[in-house]
Amino acid sequence: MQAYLDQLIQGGAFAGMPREVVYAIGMLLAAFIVLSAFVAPLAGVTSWLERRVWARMQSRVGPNRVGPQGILQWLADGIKNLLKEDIIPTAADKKLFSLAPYIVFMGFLCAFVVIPFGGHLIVADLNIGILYILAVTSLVVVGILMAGWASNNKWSLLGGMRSAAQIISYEIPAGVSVLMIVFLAGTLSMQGIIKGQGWAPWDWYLFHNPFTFAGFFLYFTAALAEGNRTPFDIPEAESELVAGYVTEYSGMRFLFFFFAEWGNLYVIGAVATTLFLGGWQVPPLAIFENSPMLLAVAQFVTFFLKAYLWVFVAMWIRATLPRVRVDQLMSLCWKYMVPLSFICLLGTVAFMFVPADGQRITSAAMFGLGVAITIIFFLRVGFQIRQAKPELYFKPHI
Amino acid sequence: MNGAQVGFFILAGLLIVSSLWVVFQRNVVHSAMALVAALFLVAILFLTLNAPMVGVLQILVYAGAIMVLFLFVIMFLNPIGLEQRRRLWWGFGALAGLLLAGALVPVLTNGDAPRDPVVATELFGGPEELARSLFTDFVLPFEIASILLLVAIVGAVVLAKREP
Amino acid sequence: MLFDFANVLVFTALGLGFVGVNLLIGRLLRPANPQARKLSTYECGEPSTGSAWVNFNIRFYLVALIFIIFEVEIAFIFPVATVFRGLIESGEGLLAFVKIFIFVGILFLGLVYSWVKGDLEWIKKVKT
Amino acid sequence: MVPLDYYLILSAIIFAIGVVGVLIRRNLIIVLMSIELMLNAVNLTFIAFANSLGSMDGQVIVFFVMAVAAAEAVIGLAIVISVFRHRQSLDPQEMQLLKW
Amino acid sequence: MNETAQDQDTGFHTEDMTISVGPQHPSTHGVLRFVVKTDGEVISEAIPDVGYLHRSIEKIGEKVTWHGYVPYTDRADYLAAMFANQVFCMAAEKLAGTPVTRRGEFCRVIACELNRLASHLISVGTFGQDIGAMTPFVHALRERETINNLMEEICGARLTYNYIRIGGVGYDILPETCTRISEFLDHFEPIVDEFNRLLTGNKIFIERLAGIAVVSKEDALQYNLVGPNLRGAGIKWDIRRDIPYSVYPELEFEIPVGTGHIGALGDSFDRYWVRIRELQESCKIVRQCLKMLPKGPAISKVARKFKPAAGECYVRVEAPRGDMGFYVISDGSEYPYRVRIRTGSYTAMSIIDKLSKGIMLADLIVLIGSLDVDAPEIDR
Repeated sequence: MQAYLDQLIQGGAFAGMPREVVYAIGMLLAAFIVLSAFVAPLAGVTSWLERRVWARMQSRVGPNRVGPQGILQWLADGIKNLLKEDIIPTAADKKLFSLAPYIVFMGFLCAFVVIPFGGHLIVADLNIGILYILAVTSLVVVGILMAGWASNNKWSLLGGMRSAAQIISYEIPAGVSVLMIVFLAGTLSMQGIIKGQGWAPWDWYLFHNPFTFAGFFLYFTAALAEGNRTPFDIPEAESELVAGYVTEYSGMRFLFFFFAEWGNLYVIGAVATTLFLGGWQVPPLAIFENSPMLLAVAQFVTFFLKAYLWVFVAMWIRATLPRVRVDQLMSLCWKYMVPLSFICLLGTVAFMFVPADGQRITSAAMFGLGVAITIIFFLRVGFQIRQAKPELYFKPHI
Repeated sequence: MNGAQVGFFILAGLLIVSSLWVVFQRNVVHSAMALVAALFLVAILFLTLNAPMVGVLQILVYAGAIMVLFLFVIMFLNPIGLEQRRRLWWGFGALAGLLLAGALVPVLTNGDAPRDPVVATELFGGPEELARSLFTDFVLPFEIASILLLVAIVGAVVLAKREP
Repeated sequence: MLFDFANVLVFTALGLGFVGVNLLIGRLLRPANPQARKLSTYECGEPSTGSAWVNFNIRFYLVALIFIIFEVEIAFIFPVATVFRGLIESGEGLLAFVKIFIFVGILFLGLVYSWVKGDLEWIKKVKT
Repeated sequence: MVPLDYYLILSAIIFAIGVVGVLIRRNLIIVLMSIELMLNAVNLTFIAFANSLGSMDGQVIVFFVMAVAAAEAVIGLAIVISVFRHRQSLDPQEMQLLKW
Repeated sequence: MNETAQDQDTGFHTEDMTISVGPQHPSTHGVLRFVVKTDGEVISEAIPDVGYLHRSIEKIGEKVTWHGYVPYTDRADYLAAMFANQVFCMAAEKLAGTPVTRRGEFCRVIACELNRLASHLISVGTFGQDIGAMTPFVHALRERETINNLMEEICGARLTYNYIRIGGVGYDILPETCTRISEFLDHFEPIVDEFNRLLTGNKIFIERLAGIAVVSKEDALQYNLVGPNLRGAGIKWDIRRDIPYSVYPELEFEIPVGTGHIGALGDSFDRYWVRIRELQESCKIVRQCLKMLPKGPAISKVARKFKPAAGECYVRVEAPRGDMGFYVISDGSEYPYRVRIRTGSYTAMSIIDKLSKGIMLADLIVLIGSLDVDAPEIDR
């Protein structure tokens, strides 16, 4: 982006303006576009889509009134929450109570600085990109703990504690899985990691070796836990803790927590795509050669679809699984995932000594395995769908 | 005074205010939150000093990990309202602080480091440079650090052992 | 590089500003009708018994202690990871691998220790 | 460019604030937090010097300081809990016994 | 030093937190309250506090006629209204010596077992939801909706039926309704398998249930658990079989008991599993009844001014939540002299405190769900 702005300045587009001002305006504009044209609609549509997908899986209809197929439901929800009375309990610590949504939202939004949208579409390709994502997402813990404690409500406190314990614990397997890829890529920059892979699935780090293959699932599981998603949604387990750390929140403040949660789903998908699934890499077709615009669109679509696939998977998981208990959650992390992730890390590092030919054969074999697993999975899903009986009287329309 | 200096003074002012909050807040949780803010600001200062890697690790390790532990322990012990304040101590402390600051400033600013920074290369402060240093000059401390951390775990486990 | 990080600052500011502006707009639009009942703490419809700010038994604070150590460990390995490929190419890979292995191995002992000591159990098995 | 001295003066001030915190507060947790503040002031000095000397050593040292700070926080807080367990107090003045 | 030594014995005590779970809590199954003392998340005490849903159903019985009281019994446990209808009518019939027509008996059994299906579906569905599985809940309610449609066809009501009357049933079951019921059973039996695939076989679900809140055989008897809770503890006791009433002796069905094949005998999973298998058994019973349904009137002639002879009786049936008993005293007048209802959920409340010691807050929810307590039935 800096290069582009420099070009404009050189071209005399902003005559008489100091360079810093141009930069600041450019950055603000970029951030604003990302927030209002991508993040906000994305989080909103994700919330709607989750309800729709969920409803279909449960043979219900789901929100379908506002806009075509109810796609504008999120706007209606937003306006509703905007008009809701903002209640801060008298017993609460008012300062921290009102500060918490800011921190949670800020931590979530900052991740979008380094999330690539395409080959050149990225706000800032930091040379420490992936580490930066780990750092800002860890800030969310502080916000959640703050919300839980400041509410002065027992359910909130329990929820905040659970959430903090869970997020910090799962940060280890997530961090180590990321580390695996950093070893392979030799860079922390998001674009650098993507460039280290190819468009073809067998060039993805996912299929690089058995350890990264396992690492992907470790990462995805840990990310679900960090995002407080089912089956790890114990911090806001509505059947146990009423609403967990957001029990006392209402209106807009409440909304921001969930804004962050739904938006965070995309961050999970995007990071997984960047690290393991080849990011925005598209096949080097002839039509892309002479049309950079088309290339950018293709890259954007590729990346978005790959990332959103995992958002969908997260929804699917949420509709399917019950939730685990706190101690089960913690022992899953510390007794299984942490040791496993370290084994995978050392395995990946050791694998780097394998000569290039061997690596290529392994990738091909892993790709075959991945295809086989996918086929088996879909056969299984098909079996379940065929077994599922149609409704007798009750037919959900649409 | 140019833009960079204005930025620095804003950051420095915020940092001093939040540091004062850490020390003078009555509520421990507020203190901890002020410390989070202070650490965050220090991380930003690191960035302005061409140390992005250290800055991000500062957030990751300090704000994301150490402060969470602090918050846990605060909520564990709930020490609100436990503390007794003594006015005498306050006067003494403030005096000591002023004296120390007065003594430190000349010592620090009298060093013979070049006042104008060496122009940094593109890679300076990046992970690669850091790793090169870590693997060449600081191998032994690197390994010893792991032993230090191991000792810390063992110590914590031993200390926390006597749970009811 | 500073330009890149300035973006982060802008995002931070925008994030804070977005929340702030929305809350401000909300303040103008939403009703404000506080009542003592409404502002009381929610405890499933009963008047709450005491404050939530008690000495809360966080059983996993030990887990938090261990977490910090591992977080620092990860922080140490991250820079190393970026140069590892180069080290392999220059033939120093094995030595570096051994160094990393020792580093990770020593810390792993810590996890094993606390595991053996039973500190990874959330609750000691309750007899039923 | 911001001169080196500015950073050094800033870190001196922060360090002094940390020292004041250690001296006047009668709450072990805040004392520990003040120590973290002091460590950060030192880190800032290191980074500032590293920048002006053009050497990575300062940054690497900060790395180790972080490791030490983490270890310090872990052990320090474990001790705080241990003390609280026996004395129901966080006042450092209560810590007069070498053994109990 | 003495003082510190003493400290060492007691160790570091965190304060117990007193939390009120309910009345407005998502998973207390109605307005039910538990005053829970927790140490962190581990419960040290959970005292049930009942009475939020008290509607004086027993007292009302003294003020309305015998016929007029039947609709009120619906409300005693609105998830299983048919059973309260039946047990009250049985009591009245026993006091007055009124015969019940044979077709009426079969209609009663069909309606009751369909109601049992509906009630158990709610029970296992909400149980899944308590543990965080939303989809099984909606699937269960979807099936229950079909049962409600059938009920509507049978008696015109979906929840509070007022179907069983003194001397028989209010409306005969029409032949086309019979076809629809058997169609539904054809559809429903595989659904149970699907439900098992979706929820029962789930590893997380099993982990959450197995070995939690184990009720020993002795405790089950001591604390007077009834119904699936008792059978879950491995005791084969079912009023339908052991104190037979209506036409149950003519029907063939199994009585599922807890086996402890996952976790311990009498744990939450066993109680849940008994309910699931009772779904299948109820299907079997309804099928048999549909086949055996005799011709004839659905209700015998009963005087409009129903005045049973003075006397008292205690009648019990096997409701979805176990032994439901009505103790009715008649003084020979148009109104019952005294009605007393004994329900399974109320007795189950007593064991909650014992079972909840040392389990976690999340397990308390499992415990409440697995006992299938139902606030209207507790408070009446």
